[in-house]
Amino acid sequence: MSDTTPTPHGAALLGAGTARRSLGTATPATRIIGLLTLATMTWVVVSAFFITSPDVVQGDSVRIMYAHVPAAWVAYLAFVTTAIASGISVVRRHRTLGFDRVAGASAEVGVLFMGLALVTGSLWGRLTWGTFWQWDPRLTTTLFLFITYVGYLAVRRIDASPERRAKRSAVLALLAVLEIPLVHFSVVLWRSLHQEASVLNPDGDVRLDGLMLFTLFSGVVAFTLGFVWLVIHRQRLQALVDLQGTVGLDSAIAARATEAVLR
Amino acid sequence: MNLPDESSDSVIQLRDVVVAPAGFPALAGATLEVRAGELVALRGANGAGKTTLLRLCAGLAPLARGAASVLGVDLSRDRAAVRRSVGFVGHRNGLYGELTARENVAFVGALVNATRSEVDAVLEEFGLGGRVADTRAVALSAGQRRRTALASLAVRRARLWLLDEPHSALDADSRQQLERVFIQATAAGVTVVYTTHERSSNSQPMPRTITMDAGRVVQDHA
Amino acid sequence: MKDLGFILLSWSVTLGSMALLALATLRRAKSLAARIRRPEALAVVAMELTPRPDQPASSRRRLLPAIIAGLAVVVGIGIVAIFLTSSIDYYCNVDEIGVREGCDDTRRVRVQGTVDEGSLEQRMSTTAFVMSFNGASLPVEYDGEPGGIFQECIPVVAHGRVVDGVLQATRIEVKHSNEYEAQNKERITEAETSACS
Amino acid sequence: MRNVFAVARKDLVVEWRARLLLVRVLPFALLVLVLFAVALDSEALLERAAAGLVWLAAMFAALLVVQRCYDIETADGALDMLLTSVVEPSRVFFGKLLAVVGQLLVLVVVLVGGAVVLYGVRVDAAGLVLLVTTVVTAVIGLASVGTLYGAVVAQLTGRDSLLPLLAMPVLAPLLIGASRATEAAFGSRTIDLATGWAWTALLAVFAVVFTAAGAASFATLTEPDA
Repeated sequence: MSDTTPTPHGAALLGAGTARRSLGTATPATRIIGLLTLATMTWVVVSAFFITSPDVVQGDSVRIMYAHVPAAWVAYLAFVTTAIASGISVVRRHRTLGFDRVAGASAEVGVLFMGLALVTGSLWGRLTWGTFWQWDPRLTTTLFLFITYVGYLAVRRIDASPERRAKRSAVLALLAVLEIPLVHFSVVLWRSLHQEASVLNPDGDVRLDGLMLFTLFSGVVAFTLGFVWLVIHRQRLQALVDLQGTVGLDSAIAARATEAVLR
Repeated sequence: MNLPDESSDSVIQLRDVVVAPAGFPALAGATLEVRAGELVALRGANGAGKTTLLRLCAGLAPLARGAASVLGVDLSRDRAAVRRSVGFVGHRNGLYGELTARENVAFVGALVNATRSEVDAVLEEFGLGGRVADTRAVALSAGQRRRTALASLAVRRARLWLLDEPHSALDADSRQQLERVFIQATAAGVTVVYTTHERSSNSQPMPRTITMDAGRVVQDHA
Repeated sequence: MKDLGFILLSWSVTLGSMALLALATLRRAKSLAARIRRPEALAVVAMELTPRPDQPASSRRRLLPAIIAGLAVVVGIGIVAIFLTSSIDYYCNVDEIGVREGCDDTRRVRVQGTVDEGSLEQRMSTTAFVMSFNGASLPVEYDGEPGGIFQECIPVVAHGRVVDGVLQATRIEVKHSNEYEAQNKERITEAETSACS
Repeated sequence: MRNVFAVARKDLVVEWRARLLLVRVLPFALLVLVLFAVALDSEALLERAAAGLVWLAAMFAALLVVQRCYDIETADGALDMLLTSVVEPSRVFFGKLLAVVGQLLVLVVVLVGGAVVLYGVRVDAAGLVLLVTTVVTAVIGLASVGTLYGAVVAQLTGRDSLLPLLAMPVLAPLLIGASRATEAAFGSRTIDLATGWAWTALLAVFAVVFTAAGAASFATLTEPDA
């Protein structure tokens, strides 16, 4: 059982880097990440729409793949990040709230990307399978994963002390991440309508055409960069909220002191 | 289990403690020391921080700032150890309504491996013998419920009792019985800290009275 | 044209929601930072943070998560119920019909196989074709026109009941293989010869 | 161990005296069975879906039992008493788990009986062994997930709706496994006994994982903060 550290005073909460610049969430590093995201994303869109050719069987609908696969990948990455940050915040005795903020920010972005993977996958399914949705192991387990993390965010949003929020959500995140292998291998375990993984399949063969593979790969890079940018900004946003609480606490203590003197 | 340091008789030591559940400083820099065997009444208006101070000492509320140690254990280090050694009764009694007075005490007894005769002896001592012992907690009077909760602390042999508003909703008779329990307990070396919102009382053993306001200790009369 | 619409929709939803989240984050951070920097705003912060312990939390903040959670629960119950009843159709390969337990002709099955080359026929509103897998074949009749990229030489999953050796399908889905190839002339011929061999 | 039994015994006595299982949870679960029968309205379909419906009803009822097992601690502030006592949190978890398992066993036995009467399923000797094993492992899994997630939402606002939201996706594999194994035990033609036993093994793994997770995280979850 670990006790959380008292919240540090004032701007120290945001770390050394923040004290130097104005209070905000952008730094030169995040600006570079942001620009890189925009550049790679532009290339992916151009390549997905104009440079790559249609697939032999799927035709043009393969162009959805270049958004669908990276979105799903980033969602997994986000949920694993949440689990790792939560694990650290449980194990460490002091200054755990920073890791809790990273876990929360990462889960928020992960839920967005998982939702995008479901929407794009459903549109792609209508074009190729002829159906928006199918109660198939991969699709169903993915939906369960999505709901699990919606529940995680619901627990985080509840009015509780930051320490209680951190503890309970950390346990949830560590349990939820167990579902990810189930989702990924559901295609192999059960017979499924969803195709098996093309790149990360057990045989190690890559079943993709050269330029298509490159476009998909740059999609993964672009989406991952976007994820990093979003998580950094969102966790700093949460830090600002917590800072507001600390600064508020300082003035509230002062206010209570005058309250006592006046009486 | 961390036992209190026998060489020092200081049971509670608080220095400039701040406790801020949900950002509001319920305790805004309180300082207090309580010695073993003392009977302490915490007085103050609603929102003065009495309950929070009790919960802090019981290891139930996290320390935001300041230094606090209870029964020789640093609260910022091992709240769980503090929790295991103090006895706490909130404004609700913490009883299971469907269980009888005896079953409630016996449950706590079972957690510390107390024997059946020990449980019966404690019940007798707290005026809960006979038919009262076999009455379900929901059907007991307010005073009997309060005494059942205190009997649970006694059967655990807790050396520090932290009681939130133990006098509330009690009639004159029950108050007297409660005060008799306090005399017995302090005589046996137990430290009793309780809160009350009454301005003054004619309690028989005059407690050391501490007045709180706006999250601080403002007056201390031994 | 439907294809293009869906593709554009996919991409605009993806990029749009990412951009929205990014902008919302920046705006919120800006307003928060402004409040923390201005001393007079801090008083407001202190005021906001002064709910006495006895005061109940505002009902809106308690109600909203409850409503969201309630909706999600209803959806969850629906999903579990549908998944349980839907997976009753047993999944079989063509060569397992009548052989493997559960794939007999008394119940609804999902059969997986490849559409035989030259077997596709449109009779009035019915679509008939033969599907095979691992050397065994099964004639299929489907009332209507299968959607998606249904064509010959493609793996499909047909839902239905086997009556007198013919699968009366109520639903047909295309199972896409995990191979992706760019479309160009040599490859098309290559694919056609290899797909039905 | 004595602490574990003390907590379990206390929970069961409280539940028995309150008669909640008898007057609310059991009728609710049986009502679910009856409503499904009315809604599906097909003998053949019912016989095939019987196993799944039994476990679906069991899951809904289990969530009620779990809510209740934490509500008895918060009704009169007994949780503060339990926390400020000498008990190791993991022992409280095992005690509560034991009490929930006990109640759920009664519940599932009644539900299976209901399926036999209402849905006309038949169980032979070999099927009975599988059925008993499945019920025990699945109930332990159900109870461990329930007790763990019940602790996650205990004392939070909106916990009534949060618990199903959190527990349902986790329970889905258990629900599928238990339904398949029970289907095999009911002598369904779609699934043989050997496959049924394989699903039961999966259920056992599930139960072990979540019991261990609950015991490990209970202290963190019940750490008081306000």
